[in-house]
Amino acid sequence: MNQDEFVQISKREEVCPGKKGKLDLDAVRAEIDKAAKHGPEYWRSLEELAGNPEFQDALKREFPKGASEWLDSVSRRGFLKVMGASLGLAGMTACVKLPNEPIVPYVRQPENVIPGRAMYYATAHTLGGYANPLLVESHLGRPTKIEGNDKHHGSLGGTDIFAQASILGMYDPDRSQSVVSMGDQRSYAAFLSAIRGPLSAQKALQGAGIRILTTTISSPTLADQLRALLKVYPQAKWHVYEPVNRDNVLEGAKMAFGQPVETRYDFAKADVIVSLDADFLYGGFPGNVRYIRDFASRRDPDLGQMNRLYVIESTPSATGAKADHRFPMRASEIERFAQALSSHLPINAPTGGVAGDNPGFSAAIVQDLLSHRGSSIVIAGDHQPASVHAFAHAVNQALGNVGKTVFYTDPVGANPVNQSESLKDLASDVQAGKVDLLIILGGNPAYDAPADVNFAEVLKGGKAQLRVHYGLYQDETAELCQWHVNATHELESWGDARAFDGTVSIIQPLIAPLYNAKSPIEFVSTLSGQPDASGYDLVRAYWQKQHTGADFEQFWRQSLHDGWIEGTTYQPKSVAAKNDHIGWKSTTDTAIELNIRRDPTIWDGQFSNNGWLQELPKPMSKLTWDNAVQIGPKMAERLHLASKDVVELELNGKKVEGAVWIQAGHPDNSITVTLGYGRRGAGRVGTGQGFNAYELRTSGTPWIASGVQIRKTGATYELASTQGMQSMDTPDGGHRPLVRETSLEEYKKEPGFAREEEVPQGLTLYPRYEYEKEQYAWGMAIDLNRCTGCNNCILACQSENNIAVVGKEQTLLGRHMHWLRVDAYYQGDRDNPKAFFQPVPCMHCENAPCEVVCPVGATSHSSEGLNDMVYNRCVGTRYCSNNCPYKVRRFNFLLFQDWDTAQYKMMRNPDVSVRSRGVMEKCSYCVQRINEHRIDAETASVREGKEIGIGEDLQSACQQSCPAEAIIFGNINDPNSKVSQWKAKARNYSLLGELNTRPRTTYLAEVRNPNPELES
Amino acid sequence: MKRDPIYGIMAEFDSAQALVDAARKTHEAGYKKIDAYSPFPVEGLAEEIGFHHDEVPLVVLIGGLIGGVTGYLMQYWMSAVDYPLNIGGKPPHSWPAFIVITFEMTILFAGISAVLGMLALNGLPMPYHPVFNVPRFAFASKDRFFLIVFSSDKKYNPVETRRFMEGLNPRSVSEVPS
Amino acid sequence: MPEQYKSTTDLERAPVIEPGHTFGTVTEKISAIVLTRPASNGWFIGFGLFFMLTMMMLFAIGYLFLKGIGIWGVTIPIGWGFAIVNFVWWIGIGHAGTLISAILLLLRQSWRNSINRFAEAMTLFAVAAAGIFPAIHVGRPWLAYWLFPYPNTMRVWPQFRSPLMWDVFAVSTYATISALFWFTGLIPDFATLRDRSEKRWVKMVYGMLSFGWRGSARHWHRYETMYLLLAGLATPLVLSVHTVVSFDFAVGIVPGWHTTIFPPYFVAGAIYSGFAMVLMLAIPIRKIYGLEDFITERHLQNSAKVMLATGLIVAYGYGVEAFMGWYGGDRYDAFTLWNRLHGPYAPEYWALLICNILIPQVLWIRRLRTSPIALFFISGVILVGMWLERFIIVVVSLHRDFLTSSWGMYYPTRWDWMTYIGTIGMFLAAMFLFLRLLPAISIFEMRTLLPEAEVKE
Amino acid sequence: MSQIFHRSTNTLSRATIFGAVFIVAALIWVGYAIQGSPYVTYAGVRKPQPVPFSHQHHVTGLGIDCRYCHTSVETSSFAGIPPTKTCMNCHSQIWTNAALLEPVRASYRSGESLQWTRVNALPDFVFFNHSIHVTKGVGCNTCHGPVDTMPLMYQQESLQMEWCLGCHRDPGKNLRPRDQVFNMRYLPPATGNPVQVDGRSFTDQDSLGAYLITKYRVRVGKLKTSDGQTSVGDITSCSTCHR
Repeated sequence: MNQDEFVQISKREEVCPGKKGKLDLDAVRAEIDKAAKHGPEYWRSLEELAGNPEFQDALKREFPKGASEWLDSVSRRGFLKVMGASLGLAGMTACVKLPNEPIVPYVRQPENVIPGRAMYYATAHTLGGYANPLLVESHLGRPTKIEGNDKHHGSLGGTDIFAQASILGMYDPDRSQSVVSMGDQRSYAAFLSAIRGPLSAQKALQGAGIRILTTTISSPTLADQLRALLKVYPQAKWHVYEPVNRDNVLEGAKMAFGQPVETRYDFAKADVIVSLDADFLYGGFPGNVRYIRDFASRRDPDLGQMNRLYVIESTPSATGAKADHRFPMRASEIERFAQALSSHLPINAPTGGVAGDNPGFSAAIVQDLLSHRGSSIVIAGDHQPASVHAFAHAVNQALGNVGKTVFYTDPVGANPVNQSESLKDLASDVQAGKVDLLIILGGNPAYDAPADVNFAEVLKGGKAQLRVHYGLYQDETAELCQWHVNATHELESWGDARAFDGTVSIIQPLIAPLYNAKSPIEFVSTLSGQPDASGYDLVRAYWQKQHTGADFEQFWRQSLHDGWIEGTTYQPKSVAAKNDHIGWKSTTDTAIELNIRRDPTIWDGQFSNNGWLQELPKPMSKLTWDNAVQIGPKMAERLHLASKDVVELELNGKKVEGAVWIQAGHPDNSITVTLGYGRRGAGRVGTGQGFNAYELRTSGTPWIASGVQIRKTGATYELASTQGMQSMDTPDGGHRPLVRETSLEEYKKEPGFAREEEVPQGLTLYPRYEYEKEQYAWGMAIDLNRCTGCNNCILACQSENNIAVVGKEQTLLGRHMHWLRVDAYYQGDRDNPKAFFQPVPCMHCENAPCEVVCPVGATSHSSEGLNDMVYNRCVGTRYCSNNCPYKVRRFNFLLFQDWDTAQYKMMRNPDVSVRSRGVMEKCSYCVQRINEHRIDAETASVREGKEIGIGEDLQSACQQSCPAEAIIFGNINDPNSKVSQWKAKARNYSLLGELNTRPRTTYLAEVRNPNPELES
Repeated sequence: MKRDPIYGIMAEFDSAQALVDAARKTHEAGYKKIDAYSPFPVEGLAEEIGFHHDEVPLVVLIGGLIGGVTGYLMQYWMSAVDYPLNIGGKPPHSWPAFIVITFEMTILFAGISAVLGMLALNGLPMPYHPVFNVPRFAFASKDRFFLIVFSSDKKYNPVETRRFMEGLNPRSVSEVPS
Repeated sequence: MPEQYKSTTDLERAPVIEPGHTFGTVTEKISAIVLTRPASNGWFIGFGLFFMLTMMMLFAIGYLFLKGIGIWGVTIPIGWGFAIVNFVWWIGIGHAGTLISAILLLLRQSWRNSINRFAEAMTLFAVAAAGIFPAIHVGRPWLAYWLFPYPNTMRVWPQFRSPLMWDVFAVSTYATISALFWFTGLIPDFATLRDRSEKRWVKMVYGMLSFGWRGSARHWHRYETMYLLLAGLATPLVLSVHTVVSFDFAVGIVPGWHTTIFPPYFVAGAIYSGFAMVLMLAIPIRKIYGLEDFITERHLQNSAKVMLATGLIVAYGYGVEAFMGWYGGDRYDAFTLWNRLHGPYAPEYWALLICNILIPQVLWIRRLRTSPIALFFISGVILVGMWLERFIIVVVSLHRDFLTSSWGMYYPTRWDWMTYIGTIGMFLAAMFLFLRLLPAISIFEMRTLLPEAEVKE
Repeated sequence: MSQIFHRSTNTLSRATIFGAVFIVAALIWVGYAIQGSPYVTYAGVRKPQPVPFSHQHHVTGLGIDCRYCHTSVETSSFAGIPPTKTCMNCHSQIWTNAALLEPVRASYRSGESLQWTRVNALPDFVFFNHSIHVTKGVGCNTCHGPVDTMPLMYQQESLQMEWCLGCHRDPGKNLRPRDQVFNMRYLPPATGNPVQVDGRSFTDQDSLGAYLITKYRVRVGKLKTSDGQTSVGDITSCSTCHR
């Protein structure tokens, strides 16, 4: 986006969509009715309706639908709807009479709103308290797409899947739409009067009976409010709990430094990285977006020195896949491994009598670390015990990394307590009847509390007289509270939050709340007796207090405009690690261990009603819609288990059943399950998917439990993986060089190793098109070395191109619709294979096999070499897909798009057709973006009378979202464009080039940097 | 114009051989406007009544040529002239790809013109025809063979001709009212 | 046609028509089936059953239009499933008719005269059954007419480089020509029926259909020229149709499709299955309607021989495919071969080899060649085999192509089966009607086989 | 055997066969005609509007420029429909209590939008951009017709694909100097009516079009093969309008 849009942003609150033109509600209703009746003709005209506060009333009627509907597309609509839909299909053809289409202008058009043009606003999304700085694309007040804030050093343009998918969460029709008490809808006023009494009663008791349970909070404003509240009620307590918490990190820091500190890394400066079960290259890890960028910047064999990554891990992860050396190891043994290392490293840590065994490779690692003092990082995973973290701190200090690659700052969380302890205390207080008023501010403890705490029972017990739940959904916890107050989504509310490095971002609304709701800040302020204060005023007021300098207005606009507040970044503090305090607890335990992990796509369950994330393939297994019992191949063989066998897991009395997934590279004698599934109250998408691993989780062993028993039930359960086969070796013993890889030395010797001999031009009866004579020829290059399989590109594409979610049944049949997929391949020893990621969009072949076979010319080449797909010409023979060697074409076998739900209509990108039943679709290289940039460039050049070309600021959605900068798109006719430079590299190769398809999308082969000492 | 009340004189035979011989005799006797009817194609019968070549092959040839040319030009105009699209890097005028349809169109047109040509030249359909007035003619489609001399023949004379035909020892001779 | 005439006296081979028949008997016997003989209960039961199946097909198609192609088993990567398999299978069957009437006519194989009529009818109905599938298998069937070049306000035209377009033209041409061929063949027999029938309205119907045919020598002359030319045109046509169908695959780049051997061995396969279907129909018909005099052992024998020959060509096709897969050294073709032999669909492939290559070899034995029962069952086996062949080509090639990451499996749904079985029902129901309403054997051509038809110059 | 049919059946039956050919041809033609007819395209159809707004009065009578109401026509894909405020700018002064304008005032009072019926509507899969056309010298009335003489707005052209292609294949015939784009009275150059651009004067559209195509960088290039065949040009590529 260009500068003047930023100027607009700086006048943000005046264009707050909530204040935008109002529409006649009946008109809106009429719109929706028509839209529902007539299908697609209308949805784009909704653009004129967007941002209208009354819209919500119209939305209510769409809801709720049966939970099954989303999952089974065949039965999702009744007869009439289907007819309506096919009418819609008719709308996709030119040969039908267009019905009259209403057009609804503003009454008073806000200044600097240009209908038909997108605007971008800076805001943030929080996960586990950590802010993820964003820019949100908005069409007339409808947020439609989420991108990283390229000016923010915590993002640099990239972002993570959870932030991107949050837009679907915002439009989720299953969100709680009103205050609810004992099952009936109530007004917020009713809630206020209901709570006034208890609060005043507590005044006298100094709030001794008040307990507030929040999730991890980094919002300065909110924290300030809560502290203020605690001043009013000194005896009240503020508890914090989130299932995916960083207690171990905190304890580790305390163990090492005696105080809670946040650890920050600079991977750009690290030559050697040793990860002890830390998945720092995947969404959710604090700072992962920036870390991926820094890490990737050191993976280019042609630029400077490549870094070397050792990963010692239990559950195979995206980080492990990128490792130069990956050592599978049961999570519970990693502590002992660290212990073993410590005796070889210059730290006087107590070795605590290591039970000897000291894997051969450790020596090499130690050597590598020692020879990279000050330029290495040892990083420990969140679920590793405190001692491992303490060990990491000790090593980093001993190697002089602190201050160079490792930094310590104040904790980002406003209330850094041990969360499982905190929840336990709360539970016991309730049981002891000490709690009169329990306010649960976000979170879903009734579902995700540890099994031994069993918070659901605690709530059911009714010992806490008045229970209030504030949240986005009427979930399992809401059911057990007398009052549920519906929350605003972050995209609807004012707020603030800290990024991993402490930098504060102001969260600003992109749209007025769809359903009348309060933001957390507004909610808390009602508790402290100001029910009418607006979130905007509260946040602004807080920062006015903080701001010392003059001209607050300027400062405020600047902060909103940039997306962060200058000078809030935490400065590194110098702390000394007390090595001798490392309290090793390592045991030699040979029982089967159970690893409990956050889910790579739906996290702890808070995203389980998000169709995009449910259908997003998990990075390593490519599973969708389910969690699974992951075990290693060895173990599967020993227990005679195959994927999809249902097994029963038993851990101290608790039992759950789940389907087995055999995960290559998973250590033996170890099981991994992920959290977030088996929800009862998620909504129509998430309810009933998978099994609930919280059943097995205790506060004592939240991540790694020992002594789990596994029993085969004899039943089987379908698991929907989007990838056919995860090996490049075919069953007949052949090998297909799809991902090409070599080691750094080999690469130095033979840079062109990946280039298969090009098929000569002349091998055809036909003359060839001279694209080089055009001004532009679009092409893409993907650097497999940089790609960390973070899945961002998939979601970016889904959001940009209005790609439908199809549900589990359809995914099982292989009908998922992702235009861009990330294939994961495993090579070599199944117990410790090399893993590769390969993003596969449409290759836009110059000799496109798909085009030749289309009988109606629905797919053809543009003069700039785009492989255009014209949905409205497609009759759906599917011949093109059959003839596509890359299988990147997707077909609407059924009516996958939701033509009816008003929320989804608002969410869609108005620049991309919404495809309907029976048409083929595929990656278009984001042609809508190309056209937009072209039109701007051309109008500019005509007006200014000089040639102005399309610059590098034209980015495809996948490229834009990629934190690793692994995808480059641009004009290959311009020798100076980045994509041309990449394609000129020696390791550039075409996938299946031998077919002479002449793909425009090419790959940069993977080069790894193994330790020569370990190569043998 | 007023029609002659008698359409012709018809003799009935009960074998193909008899018909052929009779036809030859009649034709040699100088009757030119005659015709013979049989329940199946009798070899050489047409020649005996002085009918040697038909024009069906010519019609088929022309039809086929038209079909082929139309087929190719249609494809050329649609893909290379009216809206030339770049299909998978193949040029607008990809002649090798156009051959199949050209061939099929040739066959189609040729076949249709063969049938229509035959019908037209035979003057079919003609559900009404004077010969059907003869009751015995119903057997012309089973196992009887007929020879007719049309009243429009120059040499035709109701009495003479009838006597002549009886001389061919047919099964029966009858006048065909028109 | 003296040589055929001789052949009837030749004791070595069975005659094409049993001795003792006259023009009259031939005419009566055949036209009686249509005119006088009452329809048996068996006919009604059979027709009723197959009519129900047709209705089932229509129901399946209706539901398909309502919900979309997704109710079938097709998916990515297997974009084509039963629909195309059945299409190719039916089209193949639809080859025998024209082949018998046209090619055998040119080769002066007069024994064809007694079976060409219903072979042609069978062709028509088979092509009709085949034609259903391309129309309904597209994602938006209500737009299928876009495959025809017609003037439109979009100013866009079909894409003639696509084999599917070639198909459209080939199949519709084939349907038209075979229909004409069949109908013109019927004209003289309509005249016979017109003259034999009692009821006036029946007379009128047949009268109209006969175009007022009166058997004039001139007409016969032109008629025979036309018939011969049509045969001459139909011969390259019938060969081209399955060639073009094979292009649908041969032009694609999918390993297992991209093969130059396809055209010949598709054509051979078509004739193979076509004759199998002819026998499966002829054997019961001659029994039920007592036409053993006209459809004699000779016909069964010859058909069996044709099947044996084409079967061997097909076998050769498989051989070459396998050999090239191995010898060509292309890693994808090599894998396709492996996958057929050992992959998840290996049972189907082995079954195909047994049905199409192994079992038909028994036709070397003369006794089996002449035994109707044996032939009936062998034909059945061949029809199954040929269906499997198309299944292997379409599905098994697609389900594992270039990128291992996008391999998949294909599972037909009940809707696939209902549609398929439905078309068989429709085909047989049409045959039943045909037997009752039209002469199942060409009467006038049978007459020419009788000794009396002979004239000396 | 007696005659089954009357003499006339002969002529009748032949006529039927012969006629069938023409009947089929006629059917195709009718279908095509209906597709292009106003019944389908709405060309020339006046649609019901909440207020009988007269472009003739406002443009010709009062001489208001298009851009006064359609503000974003030069900067956005969407030309823009005036907010009620724009109407009230004047109508708060004049015709303040004309019954006709009550809906407008009501909207302004209540803050509820007027709901117009779109006149020039395209299907959702067609992406038209006003700014680029206006910038490259396509006049408003080239597509919208003589709006200045329309008491009630209607759609001038068919807006069907063949119509769009007509210009995209040969833009020259519709281009005019940029300063004339919003001139409703603009007349194409002719002898006696020269059009001035950059001091040069043109007396025929061909030369003017040719000149403007280069001046305004209209992309009419065709993609060539090495043997000189041409395929679709830049602005007739599918993705120009379909995404």
